[in-house]
Amino acid sequence: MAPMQLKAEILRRETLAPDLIRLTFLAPDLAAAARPGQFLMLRAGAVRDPLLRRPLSIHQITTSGWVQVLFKVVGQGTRLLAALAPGQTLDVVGPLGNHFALKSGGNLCLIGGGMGIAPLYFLARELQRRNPPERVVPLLGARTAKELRPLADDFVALGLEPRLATDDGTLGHHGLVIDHLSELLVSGKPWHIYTCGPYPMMRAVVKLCREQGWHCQVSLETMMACGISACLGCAIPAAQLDGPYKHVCKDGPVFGAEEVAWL
Amino acid sequence: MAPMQLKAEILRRETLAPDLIRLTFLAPDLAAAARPGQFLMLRAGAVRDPLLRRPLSIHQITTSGWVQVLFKVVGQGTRLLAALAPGQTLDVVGPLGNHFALKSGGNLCLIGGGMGIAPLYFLARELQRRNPPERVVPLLGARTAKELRPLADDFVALGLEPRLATDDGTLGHHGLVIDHLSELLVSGKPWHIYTCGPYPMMRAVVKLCREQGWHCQVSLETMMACGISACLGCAIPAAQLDGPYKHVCKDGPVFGAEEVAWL
Amino acid sequence: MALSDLDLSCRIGALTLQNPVLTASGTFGYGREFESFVNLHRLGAVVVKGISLAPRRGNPPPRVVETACGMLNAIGLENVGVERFLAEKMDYLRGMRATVIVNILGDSVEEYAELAGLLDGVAGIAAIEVNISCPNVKKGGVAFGTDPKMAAAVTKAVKGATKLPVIIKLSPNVTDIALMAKAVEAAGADAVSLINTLLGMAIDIRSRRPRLANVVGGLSGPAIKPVALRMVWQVARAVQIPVIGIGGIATAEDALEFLIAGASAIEVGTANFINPRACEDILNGIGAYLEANKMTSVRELVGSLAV
Amino acid sequence: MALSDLDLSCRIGALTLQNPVLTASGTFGYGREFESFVNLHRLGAVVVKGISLAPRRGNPPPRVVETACGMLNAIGLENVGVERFLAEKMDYLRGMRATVIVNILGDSVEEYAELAGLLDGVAGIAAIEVNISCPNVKKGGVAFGTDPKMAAAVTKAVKGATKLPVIIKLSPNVTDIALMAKAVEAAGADAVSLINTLLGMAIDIRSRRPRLANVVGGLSGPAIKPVALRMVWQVARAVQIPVIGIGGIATAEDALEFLIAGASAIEVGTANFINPRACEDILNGIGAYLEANKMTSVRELVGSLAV
Ligand SMILES: Cc1cc2nc3c(=O)[nH]c(=O)nc-3n(C[C@H](O)[C@H](O)[C@H](O)COP(=O)(O)OP(=O)(O)OC[C@H]3O[C@@H](n4cnc5c(N)ncnc54)[C@H](O)[C@@H]3O)c2cc1C
Ligand SMILES: Cc1cc2nc3c(=O)[nH]c(=O)nc-3n(C[C@H](O)[C@H](O)[C@H](O)COP(=O)(O)OP(=O)(O)OC[C@H]3O[C@@H](n4cnc5c(N)ncnc54)[C@H](O)[C@@H]3O)c2cc1C
Ligand SMILES: Cc1cc2nc3c(=O)[nH]c(=O)nc-3n(C[C@H](O)[C@H](O)[C@H](O)COP(=O)(O)O)c2cc1C
Ligand SMILES: Cc1cc2nc3c(=O)[nH]c(=O)nc-3n(C[C@H](O)[C@H](O)[C@H](O)COP(=O)(O)O)c2cc1C
Ligand code: FES
Ligand code: FES
Repeated sequence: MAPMQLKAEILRRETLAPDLIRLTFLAPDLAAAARPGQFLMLRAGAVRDPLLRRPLSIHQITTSGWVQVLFKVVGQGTRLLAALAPGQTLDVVGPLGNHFALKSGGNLCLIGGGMGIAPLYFLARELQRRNPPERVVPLLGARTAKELRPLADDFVALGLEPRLATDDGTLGHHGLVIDHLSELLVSGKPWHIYTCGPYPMMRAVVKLCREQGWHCQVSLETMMACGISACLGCAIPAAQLDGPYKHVCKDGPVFGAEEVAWL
Repeated sequence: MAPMQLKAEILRRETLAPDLIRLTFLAPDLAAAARPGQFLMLRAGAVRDPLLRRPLSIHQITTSGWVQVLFKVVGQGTRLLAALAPGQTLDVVGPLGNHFALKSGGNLCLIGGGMGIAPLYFLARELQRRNPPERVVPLLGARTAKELRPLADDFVALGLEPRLATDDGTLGHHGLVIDHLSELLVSGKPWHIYTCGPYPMMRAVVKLCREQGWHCQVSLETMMACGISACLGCAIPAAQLDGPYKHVCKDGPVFGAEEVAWL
Repeated sequence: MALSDLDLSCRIGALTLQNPVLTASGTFGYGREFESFVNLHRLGAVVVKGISLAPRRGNPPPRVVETACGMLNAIGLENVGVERFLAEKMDYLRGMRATVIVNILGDSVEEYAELAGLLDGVAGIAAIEVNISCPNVKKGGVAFGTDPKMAAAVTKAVKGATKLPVIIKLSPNVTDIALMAKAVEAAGADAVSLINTLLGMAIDIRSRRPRLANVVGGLSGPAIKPVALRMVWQVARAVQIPVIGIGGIATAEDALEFLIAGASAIEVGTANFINPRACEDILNGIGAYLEANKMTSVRELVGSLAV
Repeated sequence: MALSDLDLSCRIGALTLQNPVLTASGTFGYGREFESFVNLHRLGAVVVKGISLAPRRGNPPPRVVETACGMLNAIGLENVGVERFLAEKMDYLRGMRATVIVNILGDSVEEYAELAGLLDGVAGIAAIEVNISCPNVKKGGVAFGTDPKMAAAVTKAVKGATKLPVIIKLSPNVTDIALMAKAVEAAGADAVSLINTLLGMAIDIRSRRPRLANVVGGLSGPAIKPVALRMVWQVARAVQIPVIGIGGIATAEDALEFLIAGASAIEVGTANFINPRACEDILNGIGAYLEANKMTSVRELVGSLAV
């Protein structure tokens, strides 16, 4: 599906936690085309500073043409996006990039850390349609309960049973989300892993998957100037280190763990 | 009075007409120090584009420490100022520049065009305290009634009787505010003129004053980078064309008409 | 007056472009990347990503960083190489009836000439733009574009190897850009385009490391427009050949400034990243300005600055 | 650790400054303009507006125009002249216990030397900063700062006329700024400061006239920071004398980038217009960074870039 450039009306702005924002906007064509794992390049308005669009994953779409993004306010770009009120317009380019391969059957595990959870919700919904809920296991981690609870609740509402972890122990396991992986190991079953989150988390997940021979799809982030494969700025080293670079906005953001280098 | 740099809380934002905004903010020290004709250098927040502060005249102050500016939204700087909501903070440097000399006695006429009316209101109030109302005659012009009426009403509320003119004839005289000057001429009295507005208007006023031998104080605008006499960007030619330039932010914004060149 | 009644055409050597809005090399991929945003055949020309003899993998990441109203890039001239470019990219562009200008780069005068020779006579290629902001490997890595003699040598070699119009793309990182322009004009260039990026740098104060793996990179975007415009004005007054203006052009107003300063055409770079439709928006805006100012040809505007 | 426990001092030739935060010439008046915003005695130094032998009235207006994250100025070096400067401005600065660096400019090598001589031995003047971005009237108006020989000649002449430390302020409008720095170092400069403004231009598309009466002007502000930082890094690696970093510094983070790149001190320019308290804010921010990173001296930071 070719990406489009459009002005979408903001329908809702929710502050899920301090600096954790969910924007809902109307973009039926985009909603119809979007697949889990894809992302958008967004701009709040015609400001020249910050200059570039900001990449955000597609968090959710509805059949009524609503699209959602979920993001943390970390700098000026996300601050301007967070300031958009219902009725204002959002400048959107997308859907961009490839998407998660949707498995039917097997044991599926979604491992999300922090804002990496954003694309996993869309993925979880699509997987849940194709698989019995007990076969779709989300492991979700964040810094603190305030951040994690609203996200976790959405997964529960899908009929899934997320295992939770927080850095400060205020919700779920006190520690890292990957600590939950031992449960998967114990099950003795082969798992298909989907993961998105901080690089160290994903690297640990990938290491375990390699040891266990599990298939693993990772969604990567990098600095992006264009998102549309024009600038070549989003290069990352491929598994074969002296080969050509991979480009996250075109070859990704979803990669098979074995395609890219883990440094 | 040395200028200060402060963050002031916005108390009120009024949209007097489309793109005509009046902001009220709390700045007791500033209010105590301000004199009619002085201006402020304002910034809505820590954006880098537009880079510079925006100069706006002091429109009104109250004994309770409120300060008002009145401005037209013409570009990005004023757009950002217009977007400030009550409770937010305004970044202020001021009061800056010299001020109108306040006359007690004589026949005083205030001639304002467009946003040039903004500083004249503060001036009118101070003059009205020192002089019988019938000796303070405001001539006010703007493009259209929508813009002029709210400003004119304020002068009426002071107990003055402004003569009005609009370019489109929707309020007062259909034509230029300076057409009202013939009334002053007819009176046969000597007048002391205060004027602020578009350059062609002020030039015409100054020409008449020179012919009649009336004293005239003009408030000038120019591009300003600093407003605090540091950049030397606000130069304008002095009456003596080959002499040193005048600097609007320091030598002005109020000048005796005879001090500056009228080109 | 409809846009179609306006004469927007401009001449670059023997080549006539239907309008003065081109894409800047390295910001528009090989054209196809923009197929869902822009009608490629409506553009003055598509200037493709810089092509070298052999494919290049470019610099390690991070390659881009945002700066105040601009960005730094150190892509390192990653490209598919001339062979794959001709085999894989040209068919599509021909099919779209795009006017194609191929931007080339090399490590030596000989490489530039060889590349130009390989492109000569290829159907659908309208002109060659020569990026001389590259290091001359044989001369200790000094950029061709910073030395009038080396720039002239590249120009001569390329002109000798092709019948296509040759545009020399000048580097702004020089003391006297008009001198550079005159040198390549004397060496036979059909046109000059400028500016390439300004050399810049950014540091991460937490890690105390450069933000770009390559340490330095090229600054582009609105931040550099004033410098670009000044250089275009200086060059337009110094040479007789057409000048193509580049640098921070994001709106029709920006483009008009360059035309008024003396550019016969302009290239849109970084703005494509932010508004993928930028080129067409700018084209429409130029048309609207001409109409509003009762001009029938864009050439009335070129160099019309009243100083 | 209190700010007072940190060693923020830096050396510029024989001169020790209490901290590395200076004001950039032309953006801080003669100091007094900022008396209600900044404690002048807290600054590393106040570099005053450029002074010439005779007073100058400067360029006609308009003199400034805003650009993307920057501004262009063509003040034209308006100043009161050295005589009035010494008679009217120095008393106040001495009274404030400010460390004063006088920025000088001239039309010829001789003028620079004469000025330096007049400042030599004046109480309260700590150093001279030489603005060489001025046209050499005797050499057809080429800027001193674009030619290593002319720059060296000015440096020698100034050094010969004063015992004060001499800082040469470099122009960025050159191909190789490290070469310029080496030339003035060899000629005896005690330090270099950079960058002065980048030459730029803006056009009003309605009137089709330049936005500055002088047509071209100097670009300053955040827009130029990446270029300035790159040049400071290049120069710091090329010379042994201290480097003072200038260009787009608006926050402590910006200043830290320059220090890490190799600047011993920095000057704050355009930012003073926007935040008149900028110098003190930056000074406080540098202190906080040193504390947070458990450094006791700012010199641990200077040139600490890991490339
Ligand atoms: C494909 C993709 C999908 C993403 N999805 C989400 C999401 O769903 N929710 C979410 O909260 N965040 C997501 N991010 C990260 C998000 O793009 C950044 O947080 C955002 O761009 C920061 O912009 P800023 O102006 O607020 O911060 P800045 O002031 O620009 O920077 C703050 C921090 O964010 C990093 N950053 C800045 N720009 C980018 C960029 N263009 N790409 C990557 N990192 C950047 C910087 O390195 C810095 O550390 C995604 C990133 C990518 C590449
Ligand atoms: C001393 C003084 C007092 C002023 N008082 C008022 C007032 O009370 N009410 C009011 O509405 N306006 C006033 N102005 C004008 C006001 O400063 C400008 O309208 C405003 O700065 C425009 O900013 P912008 O970003 O919205 O527009 P921009 O996009 O910057 O420009 C729009 C137009 O405004 C002009 N302009 C931009 N910046 C300045 C500047 N710094 N100084 C002067 N003109 C500028 C430009 O030439 C342009 O034509 C005053 C100007 C001065 C110098
Ligand atoms: C990501 C990126 C890649 C670029 N690659 C090339 C290139 O391959 N060849 C070239 O001549 N110029 C290249 N440029 C320079 C642009 O063509 C243009 O000259 C410069 O960016 C200034 O224009 P702008 O400010 O509109 O982007 C590149 C610029 C960017 C931002
Ligand atoms: C309005 C203005 C006037 C200036 N005047 C001088 C001057 O007289 N002498 C000088 O050496 N530099 C002068 N400069 C250059 C600054 O000192 C500084 O080098 C430049 O602005 C870059 O720093 P910035 O981006 O922090 O402003 C001036 C700059 C501005 C903006
Ligand atoms: S972000 Fe530009 S090519 Fe991927
Ligand atoms: S505006 Fe800077 S000196 Fe007047």
